[in-house]
Amino acid sequence: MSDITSSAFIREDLVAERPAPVKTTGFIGLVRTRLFNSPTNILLTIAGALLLWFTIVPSVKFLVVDAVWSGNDRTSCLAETAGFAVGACWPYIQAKLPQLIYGFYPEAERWRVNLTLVLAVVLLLPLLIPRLPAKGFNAGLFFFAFPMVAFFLLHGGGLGGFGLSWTAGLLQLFDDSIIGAGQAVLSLSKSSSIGPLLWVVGNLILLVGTAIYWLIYPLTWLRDQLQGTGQSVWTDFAITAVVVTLIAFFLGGGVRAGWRALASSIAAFVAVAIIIKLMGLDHGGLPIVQTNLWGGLLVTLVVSVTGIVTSLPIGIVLALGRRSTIPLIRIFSIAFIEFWRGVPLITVLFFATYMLPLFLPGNFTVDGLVRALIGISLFTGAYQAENVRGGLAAIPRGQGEAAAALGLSWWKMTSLIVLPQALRHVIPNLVNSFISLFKDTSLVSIVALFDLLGSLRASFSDPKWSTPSTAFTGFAFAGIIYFIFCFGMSRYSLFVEHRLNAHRRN
Amino acid sequence: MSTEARKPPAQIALKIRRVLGGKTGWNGIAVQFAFAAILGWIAYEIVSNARTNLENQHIAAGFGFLRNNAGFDVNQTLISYTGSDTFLRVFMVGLLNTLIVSVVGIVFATTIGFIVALCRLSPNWLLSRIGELYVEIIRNLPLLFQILFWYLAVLAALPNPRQSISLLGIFFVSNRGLVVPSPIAESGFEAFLAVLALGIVASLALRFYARRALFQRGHLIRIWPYVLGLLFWLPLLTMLVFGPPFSFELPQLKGFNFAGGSRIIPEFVALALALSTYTAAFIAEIVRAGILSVHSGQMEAGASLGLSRGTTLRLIVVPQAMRVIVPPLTNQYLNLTKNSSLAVAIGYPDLVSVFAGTSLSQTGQAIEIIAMTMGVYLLISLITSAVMSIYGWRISRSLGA
Amino acid sequence: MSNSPIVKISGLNKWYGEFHVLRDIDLSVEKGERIVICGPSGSGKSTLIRCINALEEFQEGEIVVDGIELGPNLKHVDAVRREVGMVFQSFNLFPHLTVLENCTLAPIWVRNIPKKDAEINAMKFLERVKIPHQANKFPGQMSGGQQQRVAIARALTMNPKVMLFDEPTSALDPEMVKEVLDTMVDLAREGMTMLVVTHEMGFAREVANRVVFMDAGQIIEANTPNEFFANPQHARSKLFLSQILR
Amino acid sequence: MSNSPIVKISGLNKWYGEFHVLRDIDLSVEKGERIVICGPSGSGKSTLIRCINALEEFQEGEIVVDGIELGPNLKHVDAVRREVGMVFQSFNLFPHLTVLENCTLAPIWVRNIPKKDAEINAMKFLERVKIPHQANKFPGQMSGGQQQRVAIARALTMNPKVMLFDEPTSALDPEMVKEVLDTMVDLAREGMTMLVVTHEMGFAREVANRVVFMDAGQIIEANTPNEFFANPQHARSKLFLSQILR
Amino acid sequence: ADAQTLKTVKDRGMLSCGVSQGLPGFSSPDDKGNWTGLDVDVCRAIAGEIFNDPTKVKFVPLSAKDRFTALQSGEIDVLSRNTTWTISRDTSLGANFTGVTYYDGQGFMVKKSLKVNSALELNSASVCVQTGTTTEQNLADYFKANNMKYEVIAFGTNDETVKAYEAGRCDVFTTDQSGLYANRLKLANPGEHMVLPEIISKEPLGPMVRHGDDQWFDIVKWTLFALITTEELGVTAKNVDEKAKLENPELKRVLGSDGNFGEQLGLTKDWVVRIVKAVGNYGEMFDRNVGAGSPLAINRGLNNLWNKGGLQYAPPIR
Ligand SMILES: Nc1ncnc2c1ncn2[C@@H]1O[C@H](COP(=O)(O)OP(=O)(O)OP(=O)(O)O)[C@@H](O)[C@H]1O
Ligand SMILES: Nc1ncnc2c1ncn2[C@@H]1O[C@H](COP(=O)(O)OP(=O)(O)OP(=O)(O)O)[C@@H](O)[C@H]1O
Ligand SMILES: [Mg+2]
Ligand SMILES: [Mg+2]
Repeated sequence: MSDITSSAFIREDLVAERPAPVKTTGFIGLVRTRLFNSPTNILLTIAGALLLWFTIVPSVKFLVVDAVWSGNDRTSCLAETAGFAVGACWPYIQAKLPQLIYGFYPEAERWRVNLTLVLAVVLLLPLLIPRLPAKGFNAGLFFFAFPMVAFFLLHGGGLGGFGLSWTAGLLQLFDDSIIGAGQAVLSLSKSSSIGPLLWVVGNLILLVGTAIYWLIYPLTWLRDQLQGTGQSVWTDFAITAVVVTLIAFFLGGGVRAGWRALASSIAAFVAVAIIIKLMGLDHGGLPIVQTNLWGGLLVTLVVSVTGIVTSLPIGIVLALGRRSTIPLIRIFSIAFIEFWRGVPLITVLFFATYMLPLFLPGNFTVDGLVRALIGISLFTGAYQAENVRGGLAAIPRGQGEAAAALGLSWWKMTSLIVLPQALRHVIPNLVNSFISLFKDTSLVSIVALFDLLGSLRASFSDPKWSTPSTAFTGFAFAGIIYFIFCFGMSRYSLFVEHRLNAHRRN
Repeated sequence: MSTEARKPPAQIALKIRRVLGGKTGWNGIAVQFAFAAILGWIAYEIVSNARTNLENQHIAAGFGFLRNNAGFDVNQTLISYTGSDTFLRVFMVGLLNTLIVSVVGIVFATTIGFIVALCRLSPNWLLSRIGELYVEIIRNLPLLFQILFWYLAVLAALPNPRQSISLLGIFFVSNRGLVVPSPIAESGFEAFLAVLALGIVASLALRFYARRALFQRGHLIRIWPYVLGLLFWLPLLTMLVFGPPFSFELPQLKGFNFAGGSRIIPEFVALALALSTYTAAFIAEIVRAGILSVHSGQMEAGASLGLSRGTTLRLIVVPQAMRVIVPPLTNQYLNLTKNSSLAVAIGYPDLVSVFAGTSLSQTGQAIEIIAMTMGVYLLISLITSAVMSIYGWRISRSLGA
Repeated sequence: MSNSPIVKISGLNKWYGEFHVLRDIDLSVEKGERIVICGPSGSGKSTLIRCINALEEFQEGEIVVDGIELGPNLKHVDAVRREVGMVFQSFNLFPHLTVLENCTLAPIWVRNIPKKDAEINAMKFLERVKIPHQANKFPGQMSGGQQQRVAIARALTMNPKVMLFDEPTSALDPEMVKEVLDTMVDLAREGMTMLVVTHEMGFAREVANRVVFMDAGQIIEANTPNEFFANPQHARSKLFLSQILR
Repeated sequence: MSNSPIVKISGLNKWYGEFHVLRDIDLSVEKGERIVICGPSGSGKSTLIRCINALEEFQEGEIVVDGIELGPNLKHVDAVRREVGMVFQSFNLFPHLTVLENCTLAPIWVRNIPKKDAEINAMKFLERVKIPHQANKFPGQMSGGQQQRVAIARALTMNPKVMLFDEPTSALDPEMVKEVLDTMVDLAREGMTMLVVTHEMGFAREVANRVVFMDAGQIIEANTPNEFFANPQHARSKLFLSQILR
Repeated sequence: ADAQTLKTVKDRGMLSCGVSQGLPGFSSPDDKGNWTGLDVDVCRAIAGEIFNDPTKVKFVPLSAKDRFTALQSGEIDVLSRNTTWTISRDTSLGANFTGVTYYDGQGFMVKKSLKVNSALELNSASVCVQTGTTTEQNLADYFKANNMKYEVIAFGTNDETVKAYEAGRCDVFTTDQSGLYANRLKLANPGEHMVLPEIISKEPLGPMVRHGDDQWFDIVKWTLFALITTEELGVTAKNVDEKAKLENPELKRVLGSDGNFGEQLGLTKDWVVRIVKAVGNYGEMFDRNVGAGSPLAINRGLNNLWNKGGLQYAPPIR
């Protein structure tokens, strides 16, 4: 050993690496360093092990060891017949499985549900795998084409018209309401002290209404003519296609540069035509299955997927509104967001289910499932708005300035530069919202929609399967399904987060 | 030739335009008008439709119904209530039931949440895995699912009152809930209360004194033995002197149910249990993130100054972690309060259940009742966010950001 | 037409709240002229240049770019921005787009040029800044100098009549400053009209027609570089130069 | 007593898992000695210095600080830490406390000094690092250089016998390096025993009694600064110096 | 908007009918979602007379507390869901009862093992009840009147209430007697439970429609009367075609070959034929769903025709 205290020291031969005197890696290292390295830790380890022992062992015993695997009714799951204390009663799940998945969806039509599910998976998987190309196209298919196809597949029914008829109908509705308002004011004027003023206002509104009526008259006339012909859908479709395509062409830059818009418009319409033809939407489509027959996992998935697809745009619009400099829009967005975030979802569902119809015109009914969907979408939309706002705030100011300096308008800047980056930032938060949305769908069972949990509860009251372990078995089954979906999503969000972070680092 | 700084021109017109229309000026005003028109139109449609619909159906409008007799009973009331009380009273009963289950839920959720967070942060591998398992399982199952599970599955597994499980012969668990002895004040009650209050005040004073002693004279005083004495031994002593402060009315099986004692209904237990375990999983993650957000250098800096581990935690790490923890924690408290409305699924008489549920179907006045219910929740969350933003503002000020 | 200046600023005044940042600025820039703006920090150089591009509004005065008037209430903003390219200190490339996409975005969406043509055009400019082979990388994968050159190429793809540079080299590591300055010198040689805020006096000497010295929100001195560096007139300019030229 | 070294490290070995970070370190530091430790990144400098302060445990060897022994299983940790002050690269000030509170926390809670006295004492040290007027600011309101000087003052308030510095200037902007180094030079002049990990060779030349060069977890060379810089013996030291002195 | 329900129904091509979420004998779905029961048959009868197709009904299962809102909002056209006729419901809810399909009264069910024989022995019991019902209010009145204490546990749906009773959450389950019998079938061991003799209230159950549409009100009301009248006349689903051919003046009036009563209702002349073809007469309906021909096996009792000692009485069709 050289004397280090002397001021000069030079190491002649380097010390070689050698293994540590005690093992600190591998299983033994783990046991030594993280389980039994101090008296307190030993105690904690023992306590933990006991805890696990008393939870895992009974669970496994219930789910597997003591379970009954086959049978036709409750008797096979009773201790008297089985001869031992029965755990899970799996034949009950087997018997109720169709109900838990499809609800009362007619047996002969269930292939439609399966097909929709397959379509969803086929479209969703490539969207989730970051390596695959053509994300934009794929997302377009999933977010726009798929919901329509799924609607006609699941619900059935066909089209009575197309774009033109719809536009005409919508405008007419609007006009009717204006005329209605005018008449209301007129009738008020008879009893009011400011009668003459109201009379003038009422007549003015009526005048506007009548003007609009004549303005849109060609459109409504055309619609009525179309509806008269046998081929209303196709004629309407053709007219709509031509009009929309032309508009796209000229807005896209006309002869100079509009070819891209032209081509994509034509492609979109051809795709729509193929779908209409394939599903026979022009002559009634598939037999209608009313939504009150839907149930089980089907409803859970429909509600959550619709919620996911619709809440994001709502959230984006609200988030942009909240950052707008236009006072009314900002105030409205803030009030809207804070309102939905401040009330429990269940009251929102009550509101949508029982009060929405009171606010709609008398002859206008909205399907029960759709009402719940509206409530859930608005509710989740408000939460998504806050997520998106976080993302927007994280974009440096320079990005917007650079885009402005290049001459991009506010809309283009927002949609091409700001939003893509903002959304990328907040994917984990968005996915977390989706997870809570998926879990929250179970609340629709309180407003008499039979989702997975609702169907499960309904199946509990079947005396044919009433045994002491029925409820536990049902909960175990539904719990596993919920867990698989939610856990899958949360893992996926972690994966995306890691990828994003890795991307940001270099 | 340098120009002096001047005041900016007034540009009043521009400023007005800004206020009215935002950055885009006239365009903004136009957009606003269009937007206001659409909003107005929608509002008009809603009001006029609701009016015609209500008129057609002869539904009475207004809040007059609140003074009518409710005519039904509620099985858990914190204030006295009978079937002949008014709907307003029902509203209060429901609100109080919501608040009590929320408060209990919050207390337990916080406790469990901190414990689970500590487990997850524990150097013990097994314990941190168990914590993780808990969080992952609980977070990924719907709350309603868990409420129903605790209520239906577990309730079904409990015996009826005649065979109830007795703990020490004074607590009884059955499918009617948990029956505990109810305290009845005795002669020593006042003395006991007085001494307890004294103990608490003295402990606080002691803490204050200890701080001062440390800061002014450099005396570090260990106060916990004294506090223990004040809060535990002293009341015990008074009990010996003045006799027991209260006796317990023991529950006894009589007829169908237990007579005497206080009963906690299973709906409450299931709801509070589900709410607190569910929220605890989220709180655990928040606490963990908060503690991890305190840079490890802070702990090291404390250690290198010679501060003990406990002192470093108490004076350095926890205050910093709390800043990160408190805002999302409040959010969770709010969520828990809102989630307590799921009581309606298991028949616990909370606000939504007895007011937006039973009262609504007895009176049919959906608009008023739903509006009142939503309003209450909205009020709670608005007040909370107001308090939170004040808190946030104070923090950012004290950090000098 | 070529007689009239391409950028003409007259009587420009701007306030941030009560703070008078730009005071009575008059400046006109002829076509093909290359102006370097310098001055101490906080003197309002960035603000001036951002006003020309309508990134900031101003309260008094007038800016005319290529015959288009930009008044206090920002009319014709889009028209002006289409004629003016800008390069920022912090690059401000779009991180979610590749280099090529960065350069084709504006031509496609603002000028409605077909994607193919826009890409061919963009590659031309990327070659000019000497990074054509990096076209498919993301900005995050490139060095600062390369990013700034992409930013220059991106501005050029819109065929601006005037280019504005706001301290294009000050966020760069020293090794990279030169590659960016070289690019800018090339650009100047080709006759581009340029307004450059910079402290790189070598660059000013080499390419500027005129050096404008600002302080406290006003133009203190404007002169040819030779005159300005050799013989500053104003006391503040002297002080400033003594600090900056070691 | 003054004969025996104030820090004596012998046969120190440390592993991170399988990785042998510190190998057979022997080093003793006399009272008043100022040692600079340098070496390439990852060579174990920080680890060594953190072992002295018991922030890391080690598997073999012994560290004795002022007669107190610190074995592999970390006995006497508190006693040692009370004698040793440490300054970190990233300051590690407590952000929720004012500068003054940062400096009085440990004296009050560890040494049980009355608050008044602790504050008077702290102000003395804050004056020494030349920021007494900032005493009531929060760390977040100060520049990096000021923060690091507060960190030094904070360590000094405990009257340590040895001060450890782990790259105290490497997280600072160049303008601020000097103010911190000046503070450290002052400290050295006053006779404080110091172990400094740094790459500031100017500082090493000016104040160090000895420069210790580490690589791959071992001390390769230790010598007076003059000798070491003028005439490095070991191949690795030569290579390292050639890189670091331009 | 006054007289539009019939038009709305016709336009929709579907009658929207509110029923209970599952009460055997009155309205309950099987595993495939086919609805059966007395209340269900009323809906089918209405659909039958309008569309001549009893399957054109969309059944909307409603819990007790949602039912009126659903009716008010127009989500359903008729509420046929064991609902008690009371004055407050008739007046303040904006709805009208159209008649009585089943005369009922509230009763109690207990486990036999409790060894209780009368409702008066129920002091301090826990009682499960469905929320938002008259039952809930009757219960309060009854226990108060008899000076007994009790604990009420109220649930949103019938199934939840039964489930809680079965799980032992309460000692007593109370609802209309018909409901007690029906729900007893849902229990795992029906034999272990008994219905107590006391009937504590009058519970006339019947369909409900919205206020303000008299035409629709008439249609539903006279559907019930037609069901009873046909039973009086011995017209059944099997023999209706033969009966229609008979030259009996009353039969001719009722079955539509004489007079235009159907058209006056806004329907077709053969409206009664359509009804009977759809569901049979009241007696058949009763038998099939709750009476002797069903697992419930409830006696006709009060629900017999007026001329057989019961209360079912229909005004003449003329
Ligand atoms: N958004 C703003 N609000 C208020 N004051 C501002 C704003 N932007 C800049 N300023 C102030 O205006 C003055 C001029 O800023 P400007 O950025 O134009 O200076 P500069 O000459 O570019 O300086 P540098 O060389 O540091 O970039 C500075 O005092 C600055 O603090
Ligand atoms: N907690 C740890 N776990 C595992 N390895 C570590 C840990 N901390 C440091 N190391 C490794 O130990 C080696 C020595 O680290 P140390 O920080 O002491 O180096 P250093 O000489 O201070 O380098 P630098 O100049 O970069 O600060 C490095 O290779 C590092 O990767
Ligand atoms: Mg600047
Ligand atoms: Mg280091």
